Amino acid sequence: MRSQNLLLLVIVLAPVLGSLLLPLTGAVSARLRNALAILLVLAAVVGSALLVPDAMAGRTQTFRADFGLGINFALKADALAVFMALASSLISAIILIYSTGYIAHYANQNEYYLMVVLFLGAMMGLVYSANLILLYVFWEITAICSWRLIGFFREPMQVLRADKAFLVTVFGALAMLLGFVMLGSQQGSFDMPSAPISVALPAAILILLGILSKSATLPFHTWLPDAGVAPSPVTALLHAAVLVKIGVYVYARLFVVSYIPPEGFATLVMAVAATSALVSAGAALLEHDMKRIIAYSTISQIGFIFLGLAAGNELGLAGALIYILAHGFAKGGLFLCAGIIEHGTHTKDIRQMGGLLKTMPVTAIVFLFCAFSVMGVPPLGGFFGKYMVISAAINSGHLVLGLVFLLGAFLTVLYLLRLFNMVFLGESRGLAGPEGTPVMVGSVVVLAALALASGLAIYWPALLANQAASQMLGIAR
Amino acid sequence: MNALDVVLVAALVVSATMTVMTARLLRAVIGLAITSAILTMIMFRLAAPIAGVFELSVCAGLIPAIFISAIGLTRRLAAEELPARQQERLRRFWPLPVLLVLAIIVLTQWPLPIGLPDSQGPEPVTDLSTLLWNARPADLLAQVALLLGGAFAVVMLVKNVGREHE
Amino acid sequence: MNNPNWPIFAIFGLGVVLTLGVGFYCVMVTRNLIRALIGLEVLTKAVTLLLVLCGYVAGRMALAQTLAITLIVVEVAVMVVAVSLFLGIFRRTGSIRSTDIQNLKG
Amino acid sequence: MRSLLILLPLAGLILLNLPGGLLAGLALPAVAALAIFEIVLAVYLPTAAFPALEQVQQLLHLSTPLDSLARVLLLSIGIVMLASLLVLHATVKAQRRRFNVANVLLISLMGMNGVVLVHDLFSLYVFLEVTSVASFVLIASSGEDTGLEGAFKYLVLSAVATVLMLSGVAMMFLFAGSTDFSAVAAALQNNSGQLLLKIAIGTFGCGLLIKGGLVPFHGWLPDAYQSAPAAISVLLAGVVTKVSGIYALFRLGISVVGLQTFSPVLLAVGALSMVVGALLALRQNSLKRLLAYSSVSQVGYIVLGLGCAGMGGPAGKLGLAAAIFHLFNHTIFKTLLFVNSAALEQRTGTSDMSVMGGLGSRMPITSTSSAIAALSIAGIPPLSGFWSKLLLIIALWQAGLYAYASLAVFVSVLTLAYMLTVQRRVFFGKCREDLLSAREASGGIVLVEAALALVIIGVGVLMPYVMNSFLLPLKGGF
Amino acid sequence: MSAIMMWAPILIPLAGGLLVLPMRGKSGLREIVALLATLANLVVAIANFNSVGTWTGQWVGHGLDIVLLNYQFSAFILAAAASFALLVCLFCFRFMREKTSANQFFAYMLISLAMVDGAVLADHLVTLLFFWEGLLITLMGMIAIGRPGAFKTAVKAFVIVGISDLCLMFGMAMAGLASGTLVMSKMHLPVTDAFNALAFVLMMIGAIAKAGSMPFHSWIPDAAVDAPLPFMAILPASLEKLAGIYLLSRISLDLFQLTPESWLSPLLMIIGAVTILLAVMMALIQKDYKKLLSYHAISQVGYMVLGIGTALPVGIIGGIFHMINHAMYKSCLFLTGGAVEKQAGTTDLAKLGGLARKMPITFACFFVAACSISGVPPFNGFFSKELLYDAALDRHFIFYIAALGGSFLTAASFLKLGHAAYFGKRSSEHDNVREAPITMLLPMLVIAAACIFFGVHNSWPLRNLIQPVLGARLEGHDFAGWPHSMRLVWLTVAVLAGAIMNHIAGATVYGSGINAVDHIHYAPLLKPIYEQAERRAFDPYEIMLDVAAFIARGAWSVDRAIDWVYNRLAVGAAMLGSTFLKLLHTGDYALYVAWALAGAAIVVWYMVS
Repeated sequence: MRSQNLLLLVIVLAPVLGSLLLPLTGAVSARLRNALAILLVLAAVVGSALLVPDAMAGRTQTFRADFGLGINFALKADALAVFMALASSLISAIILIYSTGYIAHYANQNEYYLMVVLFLGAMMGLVYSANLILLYVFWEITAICSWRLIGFFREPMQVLRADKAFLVTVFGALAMLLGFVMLGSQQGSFDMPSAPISVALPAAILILLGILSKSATLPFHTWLPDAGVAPSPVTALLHAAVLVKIGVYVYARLFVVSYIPPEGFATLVMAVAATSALVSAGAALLEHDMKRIIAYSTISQIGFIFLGLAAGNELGLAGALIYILAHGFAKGGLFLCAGIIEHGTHTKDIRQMGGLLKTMPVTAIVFLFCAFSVMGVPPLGGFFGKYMVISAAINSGHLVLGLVFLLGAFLTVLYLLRLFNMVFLGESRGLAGPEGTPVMVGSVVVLAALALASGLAIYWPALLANQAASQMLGIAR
Repeated sequence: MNALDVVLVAALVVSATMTVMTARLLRAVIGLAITSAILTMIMFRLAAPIAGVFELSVCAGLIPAIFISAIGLTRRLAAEELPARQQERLRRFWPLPVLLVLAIIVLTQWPLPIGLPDSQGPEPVTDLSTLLWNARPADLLAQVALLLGGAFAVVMLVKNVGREHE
Repeated sequence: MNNPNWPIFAIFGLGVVLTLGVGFYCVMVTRNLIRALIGLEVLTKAVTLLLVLCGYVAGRMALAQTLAITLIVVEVAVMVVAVSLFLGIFRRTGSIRSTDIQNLKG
Repeated sequence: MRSLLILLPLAGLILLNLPGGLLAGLALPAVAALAIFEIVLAVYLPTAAFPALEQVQQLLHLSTPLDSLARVLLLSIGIVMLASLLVLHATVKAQRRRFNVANVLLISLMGMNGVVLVHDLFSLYVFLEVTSVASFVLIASSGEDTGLEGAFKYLVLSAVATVLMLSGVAMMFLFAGSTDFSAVAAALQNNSGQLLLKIAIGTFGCGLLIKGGLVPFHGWLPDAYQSAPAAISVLLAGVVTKVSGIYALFRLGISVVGLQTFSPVLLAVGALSMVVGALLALRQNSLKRLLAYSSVSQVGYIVLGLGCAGMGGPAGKLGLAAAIFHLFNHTIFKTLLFVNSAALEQRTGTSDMSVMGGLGSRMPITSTSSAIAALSIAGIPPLSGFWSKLLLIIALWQAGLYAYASLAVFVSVLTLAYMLTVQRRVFFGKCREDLLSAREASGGIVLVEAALALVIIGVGVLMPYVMNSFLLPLKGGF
Repeated sequence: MSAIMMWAPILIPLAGGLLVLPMRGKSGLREIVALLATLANLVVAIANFNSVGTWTGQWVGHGLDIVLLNYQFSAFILAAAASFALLVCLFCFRFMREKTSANQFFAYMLISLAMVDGAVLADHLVTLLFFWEGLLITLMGMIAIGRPGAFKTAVKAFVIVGISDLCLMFGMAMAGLASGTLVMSKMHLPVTDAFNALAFVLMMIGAIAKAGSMPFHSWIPDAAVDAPLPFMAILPASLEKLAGIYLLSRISLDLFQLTPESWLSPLLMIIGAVTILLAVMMALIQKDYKKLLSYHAISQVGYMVLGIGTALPVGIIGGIFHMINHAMYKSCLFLTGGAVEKQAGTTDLAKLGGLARKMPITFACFFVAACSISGVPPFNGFFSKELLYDAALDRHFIFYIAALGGSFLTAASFLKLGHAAYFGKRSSEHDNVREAPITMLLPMLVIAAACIFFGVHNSWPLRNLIQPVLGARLEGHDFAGWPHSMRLVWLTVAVLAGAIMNHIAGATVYGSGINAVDHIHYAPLLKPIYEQAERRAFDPYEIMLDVAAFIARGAWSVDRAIDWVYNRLAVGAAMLGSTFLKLLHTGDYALYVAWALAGAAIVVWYMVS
């Protein structure tokens, strides 16, 4: 077995198993625990980064152990997986570092770190998984983690929201599981096929339900804004970097790489995504809760990612991947900024805020830059993603849907600037929190810098994304 | 069809009906004993004398005794409630004879396709004690356990409860 | 119906069915716990009869008697427990009505 | 060896009650020793290799006396008995009652072992009755009026079940001339069209469904579970109903009747139980009652798997494997949940969830283990419950029972919903003011909780090995 | 042409901007750096002037490359942009001295310049879009550093321009699909079919919004008040006009073949005509120096759009010529406004007066520029307007009348402005007002001179800079020199004379220059409309926000309805089922026995049948 294959195993198992050590470590020393948590996540980052050369060369690493009934422990690292793993683990690492500042004053920290690292580990497992059931297992582990994390503050409303998120996503996941079972019965194994095979409409729809629920897309989206009651690093992790991307990743993994969806399926997905993008953008424009606005924004942006994936051409796939990356940085930054603001002002209601530009200048600038990226303003990364997915939609002949997304993009500009306006500009309404701790501010600055870098240095991520896109479509380079 | 059989069955059913319908609990228990006695006769008729003896001694003797003592412990209440409940019980139980008659009519007039097995040859073991002791030891052990269970029930539910009250 | 024992099976079988009916009716209808237990006893009678009858028809009287004796013993044990429970209920609630043991519901 | 399982409890019972009470102090250790013996025996009994599910195929003519199904049950009985004892030790302090309960536990143990081991319909009935009688006494052992009420209802329904079963036994006896499983099975095959035999199968099956507490035969079950003392509800929910209802049903289907004859009934009853139980569990204030309805629902899954097994073919085998697997899993996590409830009862004095809240911070191990059990019961991977449900769904799907498969999938959402309700109302949240002084439950209970939680995680995570050793023999059919 | 020279116009200002950005405090270094950067940029622009070259670089893949093309048109725009940047920089040398945010201003200005240079050099739509939208951030930044509260205006500007840029993006993607390439010099699309027409319209929105045409204009007057004044001179007055009209010309001439027959041509012309009239009507009634100018910055765009919209060579030439002319006189006008603001401390016309004596050079520059914008011969504006009149009349006389009416009002409003600011009664506060410093005067003078030069010697810019843009489409015409049609010239002169008479009459009646147009302001029909307009009732931005709010409310109700399904319906249904089942469990064992027997009966019945 080549070392790369073992590396794959390490990337997945280090955070998953290591996370279980964290509560024990926490009993000894909080500092040690934090360090170990960051180390574990960094292991995933570095490990995935080490896989990049192979992925770029078009080589696919695999690790598998057969267990019968077609339920196998099979990992596979192609360019898509590596890209996704790298993006999500990198963002998670930054969020985790931020957490050390944010979470330091709350109870249940052991559980927090356990869940976050386990979450990331499950994400790694999901990304590299090459077996439907294995994927499902990791999928649900993330659901468990997000359930505990959303209810972290333990207030009744938060726990209720956590339950809601859990139930909705599990509902979708179970539908997906049924779809998997149908696929498994069809192909005799739960391994993802190496060459794409066609899938029947019922199975495709069922799997789509799961994907939509996880990605918080209409009509399964309302858990996501509700989950804004979670600690900000968690919302950043869930909404921005990792959780909601699981859905789009699985869409790419299943319906682009492994299976050929039935005729018209892609159009259906696009239509759903368009509705989702528009409805959530509109809702974001009326919402008063800062984190809910950003959450709605996430729902809306996920629609764009789906647009790129469903367009199905190389441009769209690469665009969606770049979008995932850029949106992860930017939205992560936005949520963490929201966290700093919430930390400072102890409210999330933007009607009570105003004039925070004076007391939180760095946060304001970072917020603005991240918002720019989400809006798609160059030179930030979001620009390329947005152009590519819209262009791909037009190229695939979905002009009208593209126009709907254009409207969604308008609204994006409006609600993000409205948010900025209400929070940072105007007269202060008596709430003037201080800037966050250096670790927190540093983290958001890093995220903003990454958002900027993902645009300025688009060449390198684009290389990997393009490799992934062509590999997904089976085009030899 | 043997007339004796019909009489026995009729006696059994009537006795059972009277048992459940009679007003006083004490009479019901006596009815139960009578039912058991009739059953004993049926067992004799069906060539099961030993089981019949058990039925007579245990079901016509022991169980009514248990019931009577229980009723004795609750007699005061039963007597008080009797007149008030009589009307209600009548309302509850009057359909029973009607239903029984209906059932008899239906079951006798509507021949069910019931098949019986052919004769299966002689019984391999006919000695009752061999059967009881050698072929079914587990049942015996279980019976012991059951009786002990009954004893513990009395100890835990009757004796202890009384003690707690004192 | 070719079996020579058919008439016997038919008449006693009818008796079993009717007795079972009586017992079930009693258990379901009565509000008096003792009477319910008496109903259960009637049911047991019917089942004992059925067992013996089946043994008779099958020509397995020894085994049938063995089973019947065991059944009677079991019956006694169950009734002892039942009466103990009944007494317990009576002592705790002062009632022998089934309507008074409906605290567990929903 | 296996006769020891019946003899030893009885011997213990007699020794403990020797005049003078010489050995009375050893009651609890004695039961514990027997339980451990049973676990050891179940795992290491040398007559057949443990991962012998291929024998399921041969079960219709039952060449070996102890198949893996029985073994799984013995293992469950041992584990749950041990858990129940530890809970008993923690919750009942009065020496006399402890002694009495331990004695009745021995009776119950003997009864259950008998049910698992016998190969005779009438003996099965007798041992079922032993188990039931012990259960009545145990449920009422607290002397509370609710306990008496629950026990009495159980007794009435159980008596009805007995009547139904005995009627069936009698009619089978009529045709077989014996009550031995193999003889009855042969008679059933030779007289397949007989009305009386069909009625016999129906009534016997219904009797077992009452004992197993499946909808609509379940009326007694929530009352009995709710009213039983903590240690007893652990035992009841963990094994008693499983052994006396579900195992006997398995046995009837596999060894005697042939599952295919009544698999539609099992499917319908299983599905009904699943849905009704889950719905009823949604709105309960009593944790134990909720768990009882949850039991109804989960037993529905098991019976659904059994029904699927009746469809025959490779899917049927998978379904049977899934049902057995779920039976075991359910034993473990339902026991754990009831132990959690016992822990709560120990510290709050009630199982009423409306007076609890936020105990997670006070009782971390109870809370964590309860969350694990809850997620497992809802079929969330990577815990054990997921795998058995997954296998069940795959089996149902492959057997062409699409509607049942979908139903099984979506009842999981309801399951998760009520389990999350428990988590929310009891553990997850801010601690109530009046509960701030609550502590973690006593050592024995915590030990049980931790051990069972580890079993759940272990079976879930090490599923590959469980699959290799336990389920792979069926792979040929996949 | 070397890659370095190709990139220099982008990189030099960018580097300068990034260098200046951290220079806080009041050191003079940043001004010097900025000046040097703009100077270097101008040098490069001139050096590149006659060279043609391309540069292609791998970028995102999928044909999304960086392609730069330096050719005659872009070189011309680059040079113009570089000149204005240098002059404004020079002006700011003193003007921004005391401002603490000057480092940001210079940085943003330089980066803006870099972005404009990049957009103009780009020969690939995505490259263009990258630089084009990059301008957004600096635009926002430059407005934001104005007076307190300017950030809101910055947001408004950002929203308007950002949304139009999204339209541009969408149009580009469509055009890319239609032509199969994103390289601009390879695109030649007819606008006959609906798809291409939509693409054209969307790209046009991006272009004219950048230029500041209606209905994308409303941030400009706000910015005039809130933003630092040189911002107005550099961005809305010059760089954005250059870029916007450059792109409009490119899409009309190269990317799409806009023909007079196409329905898009009248569309553009209508936009132009409406912009001219409405904006100048608003300009007429303004009482603030900068705000008045800002409305003219909108109004004049109308001429350019109108000209290019005619799709006739004379119109296009006129439009581009007007673009460069407008950039000159409007930046000059803003600079005079800046000088006045700096020296007199206010731009409120009611407080100003009689500055001609105090600031004669400023006034002279103002005079030249005002004559230019009013189209007084022989200043440059006259010549470009004459070309436009010619083209408009060629298409339809209604456009001509609109354009001429615009000229009348323009002249009237500048008479009012000049009268109110530089003549009339002198306010005592302004006794110690002195002429602006030389670094401020110099740019104004240079531009004023250029205005005269471009007018008197219009053949140089037309023949060297503008007519080559059209290339073959010029069909051998030469528009240099005196206008062809004397009839139109006389009409123009008559209109100007009318404007002067109107002003004299108004000033006599109302007694002051500032009120000279009150008879129009308070005319029976116009008065309520003006009042509404002052309350921003017609602000497209506000209307768009209302529309967005309407959409948002719809979306919100959909969202809430879906949430209701989860929170109420699903939960409620489950609870209802649960409650119903709970009611069935009465606790009566007899009932349970009945269920069990019923179940058994069903099962037995099933088994038997």
